[in-house]
Amino acid sequence: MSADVLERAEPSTPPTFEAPRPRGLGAKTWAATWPKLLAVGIAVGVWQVVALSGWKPDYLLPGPGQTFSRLWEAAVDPDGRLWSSLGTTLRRGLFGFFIALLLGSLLGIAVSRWRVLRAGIGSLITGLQTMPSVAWFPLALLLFGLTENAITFVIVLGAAPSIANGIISGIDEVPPNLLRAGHMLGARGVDRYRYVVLPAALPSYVSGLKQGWAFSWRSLLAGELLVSVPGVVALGSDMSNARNLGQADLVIALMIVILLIGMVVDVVFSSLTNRIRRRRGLTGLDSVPS
Amino acid sequence: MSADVLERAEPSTPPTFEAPRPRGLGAKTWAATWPKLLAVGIAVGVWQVVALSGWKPDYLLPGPGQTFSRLWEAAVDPDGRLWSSLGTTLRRGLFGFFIALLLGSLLGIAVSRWRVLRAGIGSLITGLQTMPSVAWFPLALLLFGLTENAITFVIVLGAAPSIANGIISGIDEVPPNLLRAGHMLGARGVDRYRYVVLPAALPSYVSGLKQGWAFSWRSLLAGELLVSVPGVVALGSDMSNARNLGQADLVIALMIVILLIGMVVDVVFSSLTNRIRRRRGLTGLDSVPS
Amino acid sequence: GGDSDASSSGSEDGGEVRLGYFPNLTHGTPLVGLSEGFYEDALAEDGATLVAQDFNSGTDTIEALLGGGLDATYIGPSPTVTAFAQSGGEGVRVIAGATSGGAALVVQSEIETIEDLRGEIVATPSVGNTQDIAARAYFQEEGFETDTDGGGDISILGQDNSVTVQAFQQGDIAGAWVPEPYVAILTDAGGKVLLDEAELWPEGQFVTTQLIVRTEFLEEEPDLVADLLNAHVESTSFINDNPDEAKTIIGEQLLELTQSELPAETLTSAFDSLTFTNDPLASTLVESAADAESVEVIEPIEADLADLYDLDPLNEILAEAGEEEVTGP
Amino acid sequence: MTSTRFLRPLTRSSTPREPVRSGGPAVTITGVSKEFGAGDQHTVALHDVDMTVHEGEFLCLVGASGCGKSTLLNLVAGLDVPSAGSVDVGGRKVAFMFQESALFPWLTLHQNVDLALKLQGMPRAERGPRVDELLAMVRLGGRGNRRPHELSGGMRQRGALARVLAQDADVVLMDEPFAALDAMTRDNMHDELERIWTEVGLTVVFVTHNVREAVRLGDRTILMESGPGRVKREYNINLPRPRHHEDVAVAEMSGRLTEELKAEVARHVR
Amino acid sequence: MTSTRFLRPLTRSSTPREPVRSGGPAVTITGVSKEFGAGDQHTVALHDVDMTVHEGEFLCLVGASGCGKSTLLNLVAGLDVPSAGSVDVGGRKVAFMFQESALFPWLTLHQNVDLALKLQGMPRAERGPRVDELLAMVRLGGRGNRRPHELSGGMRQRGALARVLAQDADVVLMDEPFAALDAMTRDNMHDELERIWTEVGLTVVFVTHNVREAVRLGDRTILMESGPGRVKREYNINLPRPRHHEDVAVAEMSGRLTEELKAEVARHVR
Ligand SMILES: Nc1ncnc2c1ncn2[C@@H]1O[C@H](COP(=O)(O)OP(=O)(O)OP(=O)(O)O)[C@@H](O)[C@H]1O
Ligand SMILES: Nc1ncnc2c1ncn2[C@@H]1O[C@H](COP(=O)(O)OP(=O)(O)OP(=O)(O)O)[C@@H](O)[C@H]1O
Ligand SMILES: NCCS(=O)(=O)O
Ligand SMILES: [Mg+2]
Ligand SMILES: [Mg+2]
Repeated sequence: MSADVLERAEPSTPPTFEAPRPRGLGAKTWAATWPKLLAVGIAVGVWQVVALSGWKPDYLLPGPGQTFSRLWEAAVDPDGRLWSSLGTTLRRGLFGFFIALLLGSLLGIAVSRWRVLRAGIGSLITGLQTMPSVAWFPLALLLFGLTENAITFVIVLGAAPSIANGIISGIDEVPPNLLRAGHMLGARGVDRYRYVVLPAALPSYVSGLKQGWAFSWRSLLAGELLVSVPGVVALGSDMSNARNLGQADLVIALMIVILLIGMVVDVVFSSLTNRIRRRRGLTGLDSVPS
Repeated sequence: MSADVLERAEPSTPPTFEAPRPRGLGAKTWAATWPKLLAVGIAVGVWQVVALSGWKPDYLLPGPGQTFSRLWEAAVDPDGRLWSSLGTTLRRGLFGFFIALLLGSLLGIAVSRWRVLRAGIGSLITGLQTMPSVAWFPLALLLFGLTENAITFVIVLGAAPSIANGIISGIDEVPPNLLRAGHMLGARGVDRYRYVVLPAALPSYVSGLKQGWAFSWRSLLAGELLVSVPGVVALGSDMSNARNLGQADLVIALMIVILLIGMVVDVVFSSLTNRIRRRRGLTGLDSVPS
Repeated sequence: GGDSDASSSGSEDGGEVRLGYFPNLTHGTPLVGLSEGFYEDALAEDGATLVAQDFNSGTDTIEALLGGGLDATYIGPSPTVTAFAQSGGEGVRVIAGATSGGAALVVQSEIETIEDLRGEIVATPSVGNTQDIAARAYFQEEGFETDTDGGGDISILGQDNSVTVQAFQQGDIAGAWVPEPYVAILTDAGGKVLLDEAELWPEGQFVTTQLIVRTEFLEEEPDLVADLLNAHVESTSFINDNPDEAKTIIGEQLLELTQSELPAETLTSAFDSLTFTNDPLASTLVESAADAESVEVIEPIEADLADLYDLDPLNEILAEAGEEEVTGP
Repeated sequence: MTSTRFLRPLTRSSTPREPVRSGGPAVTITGVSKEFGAGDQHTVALHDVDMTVHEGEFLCLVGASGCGKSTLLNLVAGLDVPSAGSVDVGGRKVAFMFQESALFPWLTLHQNVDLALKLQGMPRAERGPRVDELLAMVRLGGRGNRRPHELSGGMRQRGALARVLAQDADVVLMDEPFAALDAMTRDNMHDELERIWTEVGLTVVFVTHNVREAVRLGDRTILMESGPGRVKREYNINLPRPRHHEDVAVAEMSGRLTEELKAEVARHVR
Repeated sequence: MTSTRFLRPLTRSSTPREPVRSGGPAVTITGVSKEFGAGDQHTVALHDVDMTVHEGEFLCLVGASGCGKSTLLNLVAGLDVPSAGSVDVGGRKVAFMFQESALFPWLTLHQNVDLALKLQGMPRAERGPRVDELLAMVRLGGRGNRRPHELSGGMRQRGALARVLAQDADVVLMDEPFAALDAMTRDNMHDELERIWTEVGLTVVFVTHNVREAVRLGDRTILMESGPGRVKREYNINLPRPRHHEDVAVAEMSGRLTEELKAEVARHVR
């Protein structure tokens, strides 16, 4: 009925520790880069093989060589037309996206906030989201005439519903225990959104913004066919002209440009969400051994 | 140092209870319906006022009366053109969406699963998503000629990246504790996805599908504006013909049809996510008094 | 329609005149006129400035014009008719012709006769477009049935010109009834002209592009309209007097606007099939509209197409210049 | 409820006084029932519960797992509405320390506590020192820059305690607040909680499974029975304060209470 | 590890036998350290921990909140990798009952337990009765159709226990499994756990803050010290089984152990 109390050796002094140095930036960058290079390598390789195989004539399917030299020409062209097209389109895209961001977020918050609003127009948001951008052209022209605003209008109508839906679903998935904790802390009304709902919904919101950006950008390229502002060149109309004149190499070159922009946008948004997620311990599949 | 033990009256027999009857279906339906009716009422009212104000001539901005009678005519037209267009477009849309669903989900799972794949093509997915559908037409025609498959191809390329991104972000947000629990239960490899990752990501995945549907549908209508398959009528080409022939009332009528379809799709997806969420106790803002 | 918004009616003192055109060979007149500064110079005399606006689609252009976002534009006959009919004969007026000719039915090399097209696909730019109507009317006359859904003896598909070019190159379609420069592009791609639309018209002339204005603009700003017409006539003369230089200018302008360069031979061949003229060839438009009704692409037009034309200002200018006057339908 | 209340220093060293059991009711629960679900999911969590918590009282709730304790606290907090009956807190400000910690994962520990102060309108300059004081009190000084997922289970619970105390509420509901703490740390927390309760005149409703803890802290302990949850008995704990977990009197009374509870629970165990 | 192991009935009434303390090591922890973060977030959670858990042993871990107990279990479970040293479980199947329940919210209670069986390849026909048996054992019979959010905190913990037992692992890690249970229910769970441990010959590593619980259940108790987490002392609990929570011997030994622990902890409290 008595215990053997086994005494163990006791370390004499508490040990001291040094913080480990974080992993080198170079190694990190390389780990993120080589798979991309490999992917590009494979894609270009396959393309080259298909092109060389003579499956289709090269005016229909130009090879990488021809396309890249066309892209290079356009890039180094002294009148810088590609760059100014790109500049115009990016500026419009960003501007439209930010307006859509604003309106979409407000709309999403409002709809998630008021049950009646959700019942009334919740579904309309998806309805609007499925409307092809060309359907808005007549209205855009009526409201804004031939101005950049007409393009912005088309972008906003294309992207805001997606952003609204993103924030609504983010808010719907906020864990109830956090909402309840916030409520008990006295976060009501605007404070509830500011301090609880929006921060909690942030990761899904930000990853939803990628969808919003995609909608903006696609609406924009469609919208640029609608209005060309005099003296201003833009990617959307360049693309349509290249298509109309059957210049397959230029079409592909412009597609590459669009892809690259999309990828840059992805890197920005993804690193943002990753940072947000990691800070709150949402390490996804990294939390388990694979 | 002693306690007053206060004895309280003890209920003689444990009470029995009847389960409450669930709230009437009628009342529920009505609560979901009246705000929609009100919203439609307001929208049509404003439209009517603007139309009556003579701000724009009615051949540019027809009023609701004219538009709805046009819609009605089209709906009851004995040759059923509207219905067959609708049928074609819906069939294409659903078919393309399901293929996109399949490919997008597999792609998303693969990218979330393998770190190298994510580093290699993760950003490409968003890049593809931002590609306007028209850019794919040359390739679609090369691969499939002037067939329905060309249209399906464009839908899939338009929607699959969005679906993939949706599932990736859903998976990234699965709470680590559930992943770890699953791991300890022995859910590895495919089982991990089947029993843990996918069920956990389901609510955000399903609400992300709305975005995927919107991309499919818009790509589809954009595609139908460009390409027609002989002998087949479709909503997209009807829309473009109506615009080309200056039939503003028909354009708006078709927009209403598109909106309605989008809203029906929303109701389907939303009720699905809501059910999924409620079953797991994610009651969103309903969990706190407002 | 009433547009009381001063900022968009564009003709205050020192105001703007907004002129639309397409970056397209058949719009050689505005391309040359803009490049040479004819429009700016003419408008400057009335203290107005020019805002030139390029478009990709007739539909958008018409929506912009009727909506008050544009004062005048170069455009093809079918959008003109659409706008006129849609607005109950109110919205637009043709004030001059610009181009004639330059449309043809191009077919794959193995097609020898119209009969060979039976059961095949022929593409047009879009349902109800000028070439589409010409195609339908012609095939109907030749005894082929067609419908707007692409059914019938010959499938007529209205589809984007870019799709047509590729589909033709791939052999997915047997032929296409298209305007320049697509005639030239398709011929380059191994096609041949089975029928030049010019053969169907008296003297081989039919309207391809014309200058139209908003009716309101015509009524409120006769001086500015006269300025536009002066520049227009000057540009037409320039092209006809210096065809080689004009061709070069047009080529440069197109490259500037579209970043895509037509091969020189294609440009030349297309250019040569066009006639630049101030005559709107009104009767050909009226006939085309009648064809559109008869092939049931459009509903019967209630307004009188004679009201579409207001050629007096043009004729005044032509008279002054000692050129032959033009007539309405 | 005045805006200066939270300025009252917790570290003020005052002689311990007897609890402010003014006798006025702070929380009145009358005929409360709570049901969940329908059909074969139907559960009666609470049936006809009457309970009064007095102003300044420290009330402990004990009862079998699943008997409705958390449900009852939810109703008092206003987070849920009773199926029948009424709950009245007379407009008092209620704070709630949940059974699971519910710290905000996007905020550091420091920011979590700070937010509670900010939401009461405390000026920024005063908040910093106050947060540090609270964190030191729960023995988390120097951990303020950690996020919840970087803390151990017991640390999160202490963080939640600091956040609840930051709220400076009139009524504090605590749902097994110290379940994840080792004996030493728990004793510390008991001392701190008792001190604050005495000084500030809080009303506390404290759910625990640890009878010794109830005897250590409470003025009164209510035993709930389950299936459905009802008030079964109540016990006044008339031991003088300060008490200690190791006091013989505390141990003895805990023993007696445990016996009684076990007997009660055994009679009704489902 | 054979596929028939889980068929062994838990309800088989066998005479309690002395624990299978074969002496062979089931878990060997050698020189393990674990650090988190960098810069001013840097934390040394464990430093140079050596520990052996014997086959069939019931080992309890006690220590101050935040001393690294959960971290250690994570390392044994293979959910995390040590910064230094090694952990060897000799290919044994390890089950883990987490400090927070981690039931799957998309499954009912029944399905949660069922999944554990399914993932071991038990045929469907056998699973149903087995799940019912396990749920009855944790006193949740009839609650199988509830989802986790419809259960009380203690019910969720018991559900997690049923799920862990369903796994039929060789080594079971339990992180404060009974912290949210009332005394009665906890005693029941103790009895059930001890019975299964005895019958099946499990190896158990059991984290608790309740010394009485450690004495009630364990063959051996290890005291960890914090800042950073290290093994401080260990105590053999040489009391004969069956033991009961209320046994005088258990109470007495708990008292002594508590004293020692407090003294230890007090010396190193941060
Ligand atoms: N949202 C809910 N839906 C359905 N049933 C619920 C819900 N919340 C609680 N219950 C049920 O109500 C009863 C009381 O639960 P409660 O959480 O109040 O118990 P508790 O006394 O806090 O138990 P514990 O000590 O285990 O935390 C339980 O049977 C539980 O299953
Ligand atoms: N993911 C992490 N990131 C950073 N620090 C961590 C992490 N996990 C644990 N820690 C730290 O490691 C130490 C040990 O934590 P652990 O959870 O193992 O404690 P514990 O002994 O289980 O405590 P408790 O009894 O409170 O649950 C703590 O200081 C904690 O802050
Ligand atoms: N009409 C444009 C369609 S989409 O590319 O924006 O989807
Ligand atoms: Mg509870
Ligand atoms: Mg722990």
